[in-house]
Amino acid sequence: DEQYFPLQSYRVGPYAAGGTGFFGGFIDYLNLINTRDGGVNGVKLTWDECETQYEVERGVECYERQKSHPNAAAWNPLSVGIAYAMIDRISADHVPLITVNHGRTDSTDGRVFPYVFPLLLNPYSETSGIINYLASKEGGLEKLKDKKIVVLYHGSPYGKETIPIYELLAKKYGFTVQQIEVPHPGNEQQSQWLTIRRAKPDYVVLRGWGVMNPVALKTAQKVGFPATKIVGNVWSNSEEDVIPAGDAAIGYTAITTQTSGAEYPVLKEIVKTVYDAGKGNLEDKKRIGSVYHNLGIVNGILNVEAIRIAQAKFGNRTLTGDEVRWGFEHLKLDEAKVEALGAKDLFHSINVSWDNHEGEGYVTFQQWDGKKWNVASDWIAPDWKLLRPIIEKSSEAYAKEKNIKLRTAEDAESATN
Amino acid sequence: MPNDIVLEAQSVFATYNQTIKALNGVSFSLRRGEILALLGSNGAGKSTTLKAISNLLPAERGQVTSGQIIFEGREVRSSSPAELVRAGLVQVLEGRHCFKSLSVEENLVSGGLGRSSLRREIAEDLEKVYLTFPRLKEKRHTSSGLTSGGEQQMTAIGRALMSRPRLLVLDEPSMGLAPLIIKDIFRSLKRLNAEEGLSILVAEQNSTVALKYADHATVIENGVAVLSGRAADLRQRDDIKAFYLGEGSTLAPRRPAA
Amino acid sequence: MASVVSTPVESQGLPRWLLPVAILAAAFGLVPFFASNYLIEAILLPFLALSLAGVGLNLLTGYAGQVSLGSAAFMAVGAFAAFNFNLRVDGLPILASIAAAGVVAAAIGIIFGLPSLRLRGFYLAVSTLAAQFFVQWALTKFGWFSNDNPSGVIDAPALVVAGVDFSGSIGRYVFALGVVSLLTFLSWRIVTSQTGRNFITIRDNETAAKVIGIPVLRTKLLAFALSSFIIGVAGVLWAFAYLRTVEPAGFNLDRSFQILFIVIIGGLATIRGAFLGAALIVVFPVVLSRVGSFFLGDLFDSGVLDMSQRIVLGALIIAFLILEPDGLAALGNRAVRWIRTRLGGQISA
Amino acid sequence: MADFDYLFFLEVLTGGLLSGVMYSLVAIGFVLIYKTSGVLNFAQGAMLLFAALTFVCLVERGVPFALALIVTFGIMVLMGIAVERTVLRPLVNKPPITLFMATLGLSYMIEGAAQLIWGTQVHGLDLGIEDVPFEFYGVFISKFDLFASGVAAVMVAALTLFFRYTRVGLSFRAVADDQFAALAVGLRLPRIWATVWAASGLVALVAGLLWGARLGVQFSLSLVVLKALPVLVLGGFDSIAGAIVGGLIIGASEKLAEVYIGEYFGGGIEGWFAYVLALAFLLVRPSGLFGQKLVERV
Amino acid sequence: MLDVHYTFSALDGTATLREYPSLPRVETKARTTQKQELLNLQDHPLLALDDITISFGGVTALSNVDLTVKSGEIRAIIGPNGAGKSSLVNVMCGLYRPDSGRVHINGHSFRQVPAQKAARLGIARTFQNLALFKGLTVLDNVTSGLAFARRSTFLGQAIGLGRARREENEARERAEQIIDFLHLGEVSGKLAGALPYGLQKRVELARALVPNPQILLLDEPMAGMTATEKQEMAGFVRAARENYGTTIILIEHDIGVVMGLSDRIAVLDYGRKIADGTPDEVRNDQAVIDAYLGIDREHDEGDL
Ligand SMILES: Nc1ncnc2c1ncn2[C@@H]1O[C@H](COP(=O)(O)OP(=O)(O)OP(=O)(O)O)[C@@H](O)[C@H]1O
Ligand SMILES: Nc1ncnc2c1ncn2[C@@H]1O[C@H](COP(=O)(O)OP(=O)(O)OP(=O)(O)O)[C@@H](O)[C@H]1O
Ligand SMILES: [Mg+2]
Ligand SMILES: [Mg+2]
Repeated sequence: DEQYFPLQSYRVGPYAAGGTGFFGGFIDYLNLINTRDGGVNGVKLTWDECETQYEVERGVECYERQKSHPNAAAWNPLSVGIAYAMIDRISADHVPLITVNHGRTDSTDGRVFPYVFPLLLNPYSETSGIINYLASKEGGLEKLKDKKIVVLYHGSPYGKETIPIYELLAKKYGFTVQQIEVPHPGNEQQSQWLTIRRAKPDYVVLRGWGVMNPVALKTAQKVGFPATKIVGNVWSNSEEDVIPAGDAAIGYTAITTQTSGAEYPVLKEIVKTVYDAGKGNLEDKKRIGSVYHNLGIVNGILNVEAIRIAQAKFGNRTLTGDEVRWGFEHLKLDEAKVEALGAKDLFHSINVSWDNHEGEGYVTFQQWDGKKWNVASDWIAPDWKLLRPIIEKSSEAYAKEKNIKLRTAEDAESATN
Repeated sequence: MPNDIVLEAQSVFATYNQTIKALNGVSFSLRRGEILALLGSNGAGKSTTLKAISNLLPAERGQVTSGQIIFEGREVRSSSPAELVRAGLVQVLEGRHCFKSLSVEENLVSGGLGRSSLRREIAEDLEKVYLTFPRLKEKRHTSSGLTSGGEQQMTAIGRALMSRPRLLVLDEPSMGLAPLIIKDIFRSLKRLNAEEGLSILVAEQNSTVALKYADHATVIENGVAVLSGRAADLRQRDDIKAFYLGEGSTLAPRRPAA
Repeated sequence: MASVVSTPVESQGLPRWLLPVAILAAAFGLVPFFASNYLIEAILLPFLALSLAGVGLNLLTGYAGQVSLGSAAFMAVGAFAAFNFNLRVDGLPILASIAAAGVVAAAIGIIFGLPSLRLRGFYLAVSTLAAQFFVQWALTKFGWFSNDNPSGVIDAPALVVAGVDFSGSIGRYVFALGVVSLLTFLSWRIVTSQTGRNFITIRDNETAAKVIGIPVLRTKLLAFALSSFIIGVAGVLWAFAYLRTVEPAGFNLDRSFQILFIVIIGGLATIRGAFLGAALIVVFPVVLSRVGSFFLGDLFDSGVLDMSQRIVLGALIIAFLILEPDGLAALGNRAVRWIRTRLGGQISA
Repeated sequence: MADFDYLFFLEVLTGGLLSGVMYSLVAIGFVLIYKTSGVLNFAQGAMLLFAALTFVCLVERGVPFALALIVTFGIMVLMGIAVERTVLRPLVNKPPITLFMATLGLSYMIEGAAQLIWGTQVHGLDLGIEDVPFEFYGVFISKFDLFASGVAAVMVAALTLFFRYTRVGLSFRAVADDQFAALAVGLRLPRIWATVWAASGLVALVAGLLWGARLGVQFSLSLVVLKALPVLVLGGFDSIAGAIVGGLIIGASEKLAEVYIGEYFGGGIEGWFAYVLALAFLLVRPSGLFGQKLVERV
Repeated sequence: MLDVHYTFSALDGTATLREYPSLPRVETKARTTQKQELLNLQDHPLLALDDITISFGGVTALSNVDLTVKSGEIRAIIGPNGAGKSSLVNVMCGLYRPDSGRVHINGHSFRQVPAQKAARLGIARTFQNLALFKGLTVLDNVTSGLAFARRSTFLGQAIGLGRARREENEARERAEQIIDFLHLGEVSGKLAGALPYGLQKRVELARALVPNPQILLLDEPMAGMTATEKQEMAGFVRAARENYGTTIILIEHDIGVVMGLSDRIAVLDYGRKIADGTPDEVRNDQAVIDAYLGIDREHDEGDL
């Protein structure tokens, strides 16, 4: 028996650094399970990679190519564009699509999107998490009143997605928010930062992407805005985002769902069983334990555990995509379980249900000291209750547009072979 | 005296695009200090022959498929056009080909650059060219693309002279020039020919002039050299008179004693 | 006079229309029954959409001689316009939405074509980048275009024409093929008519065209309009028939270059060149990547393979340009001629 | 406008001018090649990436700074020669669009090679110049930007002098005008092209280092050419002085536009504003500020 | 010594000058009435330049040039290189705008002739430097000469509506007639750009002739041709005038051809008109001899 992971990876092009880290971590973890445990309950994990260069149509080509392979467990493209193009297709093919930390916010609603899982975090909860963090720094949500926050966002749909949420939270907590766009790709930000300096905000939230991040930090330094007052979002939180900025990044903080570092038991095991055996995926060993690598590992844990949970119900054999979907919908890893997996403090916990596909992930914040990230906060919970109605409104509209019948809990319980 | 031969073409075949045959065996030879005229009607292959001599065919997607062209003992195809210019083989292209955005004087200077002349030499040569073509001196600072057709032709010839050629190849130099200027040019060429031993190969439609100044002539038809001989002899032939000189065009043709 | 070694393709043997008709018959009659899902979804659909875009750009660049680097923008305009027509005008048939989208793209094309009245060559080419960036910006900036989708992504509506649903993969293929065939046929008619010749006259010699009385300005704008119309419809196919969901970022500069590649590799000023070029540009990377991962997948990771493919693709493009600057279409002609002469030689021998 | 913040205006202006110089640095590389081939070299961005990546990886492997600089330059020269041999020479006398496509193919190859050899990681690059602002009459000015401007000024001066006082400039223009005639006149196209490509490799190296220090050395470095294109259009494709002046104008006006009129459009207009500005300008002067006018008559 | 290789076709009969077929007629009403008028207005200038001055950046290319062209005549303009001949033609067809002076054409008076409308005004021209559409076949080049008269839209042409089809057929037919007339039938399917120079010139003439223009401006149509070919061209020019009364303005450096062909000759030098008259008058004008013709050929034979 075997369970297959089609990997639409990208190791070339503008986002190669993220791709190599993430898919490296994912593969390392799958390797660990195979080598150490002989697979998941005897079911071997297999995979192959198809290069997408982060381009949608290459992702689609990969999808069509890889889907002919039997026993697919789940798709993990790590690209919003590709994920979008796959939603119709995977819904027809009944295989789950995992968009960890990214993807369509309203796909959190499992009633409308049975096969899509934006695990751990979606853009809305991310926003709420950031505001909660800033509040904790100020000493409580009520202290946010009359504070001024600037959001510097990437000029793309991704960057703009959270604009209404910031507005909403600003109204709710009484702070002012100014949202400033940086045109893609973001290699010039002089005017934006001059505007920021003039606005004298208490914090700047950086909702960046790729090269925009180091340039933001550098330009902030250039206009004399302190990095300690800048908070990055989940796509502005990697080593690749700060290293090019050099000293300008010291003191910069960013949100994350998984901490960096190689000290966690699961990473040590990976180093021991995978890298020391010469099977490690990262070419540059220094990148072991980096943010993207650890995200890949966490993603591996989530995928593998979903299979394990589904096996408990359907038997220790190769599962169908729909059965794996069931596994994801019962993916509950509390802190004890996370510790048992050797990932204590690597990530907090997850609690996915048939209608909540995000799983209420906790976030934490890391600060860059010029060499590495240091944890700078406790695990923080976003305000899920506040966000849920907004998400449902959006997903219901989608359901209406597409004539999708809302799924019920019973529908979710059954899984086809 | 084989050494006496500056340029020799031996049954040259050439095609464009590997499909269009333009030359089907052109042969002729040119002695040092001589003027050879190539005659032939439209599309006969004169320009192609000349481009083959300067090894310029590849740049027009053409190639010599067989045969040899020997310039002073070397096969021209194994030298780059620039090396040929440095060796003294310079061509005035059909259709002027001035550097349009360069001024007339810059065009002329560029001819000197081709053989890496010294500044002083360039200045001297410029004066000589201006002496031959006073009109150019008046226009020296005008972009050559804006000058008149004849002025462009003068510029092109002047530019070639600037590289102090030993074998000058001219493709229809008289085109678009006023009669007086044509006469001037051919006279100057003849003078250079006489004084400095300059060898000249000229393709001309204006056969009257060509045959008048040339020592020898070769007639090309359909890419084949069909007739060659001393210019004076050719001038006497009725068929040549009829066809190329336009004299007594209704003369009954006579078969040659081949 | 020079003699051509062998005769042109058309002048002997089978009638000219036979080949296109045979291809069309196969495309409509055989492919839907025998092609795998992979072939349709991953190869044929993008091939059709890009071919059509190539045909459109060829009108402008190949025939009228105006280089444009903003084709992807017009694809985007087409896709988003069709989406909005379909969404906002109740009961508008899908074909009408597509045609209307083409018209919108044509209108935008005319606006961005205005500089061509003064600019030439690379100055014009670079100025068309303004369209590329402006359109992408506007579509991202104003949520209205994507019906306020938080991610700026549009989803394709069902493709229902006269009660028949073309939303399945074969259906979308047939739909796209129908649209492409129709527009290609019309384009072919146009380029062989006086309008097409007018395009070429302004490409080859604007002054002469002006003096013989060809309305230069009008012709240029017409070229922009027609080309943008077709590219816009190609954008609709890309969005509705192929990907089913697109975001503005999908129509970026790389796409514009891809279309330009198609036109030049295929052959400027030939309609079939656009198809040959698109075939090469769509199929070749896929073949390379499949062959690469099949033979070398165990030795190298996918990144190394892909970078090597990039190098190979670049080298191939250069090699093509050197071997046959007139594009695949000309290369094809030459091959056919070569075969004919060989065959002919054998038959007569 | 009593409350107009002049200081702020001045600051935006200065920042814009300094950014503009950075654009110019990239634009000059284009100019060099346009001057001799009449084409836009689309591989300029890839060359920039390649040069910076090579340099930074050499330094990271312990090669001393100066040596790395020399070695990288050497590699760029070799690349120039190789490009001439394999691409330009066989494509002599072909229409510009063909050559343009070839540079696109070239950019694929160079990008592929760069990443294949040096990997796809993101590198930081520290040139040892502090990027901290100092205050000058209330205006913050970045030392790094000043340094970059100095480098640009030196480069422009050197190139201008080179073109003015050597005859090379003349042969460049001749080659760009009519390659066939240039061949016939005896200009050594191979040598000229190789020189120019090597020179633009040097420019790519300098621009790559300065931009690399700003952005980090990574794939996105190749995108800075998009900033240089409107500069080129404005200044004229074939004018070094134009590249500088164009850069200053574009830099300043794009920043001022973003700050002062951006809000009316909802911000983020920098991406296209430069192009629209350049376009508007071209309608008045179709060959840019300093570009050679198209010479045509019948 | 004289070597003859292979065959020399100039010698076997093919070289004799061909008989010229008469120029085919286009049956249009406008044409016949015009012809009627032409007969009546024989003496009125069809085209007149009135005190034309034009300069380029300080260089005066034409200064105070007057010129009249009578309907149906062949009017030559000669002069040294750079005298302003081409500029004069460019003024006539609207490519140049004179600094001062006016152009009168067929009763209309212009400061600058609208170049776009020149074809409609009945003006056609050829260019000194070839200006063919290299990417079109000879037939298409010639057909394009009639493009200005098209009234069908691109849509009509694409779908093939009645009018579009009719226009297309008429234009083709007319173009083919002209092509036959100029002996271009053999190359009619070839791309114009690949033809030898001389033939390209002839294609240009065909393109100019095809709309059956009232005024035909020829800027060195015979440059780069052999004597025979020149005579052939001269024959075409003459035939065009003979058959239609087309008024022809001819720039040419071959004095023999000019003298034989033209009714009146204007001579330009340094932008001024230095002589104007019949061939005989011009031939013997001392100013013309000094500036352009030089001393007679026979006399300088010796100083070679
Ligand atoms: N670049 C080219 N591509 C294709 N065919 C060409 C090319 N140049 C010339 N030819 C063909 O080669 C043949 C010989 O042409 P060539 O130019 O050598 O003739 P020519 O004797 O110089 O004629 P002309 O007196 O008109 O200049 C012609 O039939 C012409 O069509
Ligand atoms: N567009 C222009 N810009 C600048 N100068 C021009 C322009 N047109 C013509 N001239 C100048 O005007 C003068 C006359 O040129 P024109 O072409 O009319 O001469 P031409 O009599 O036709 O000579 P040729 O017999 O050599 O063709 C020339 O000296 C030319 O340089
Ligand atoms: Mg010739
Ligand atoms: Mg003239």
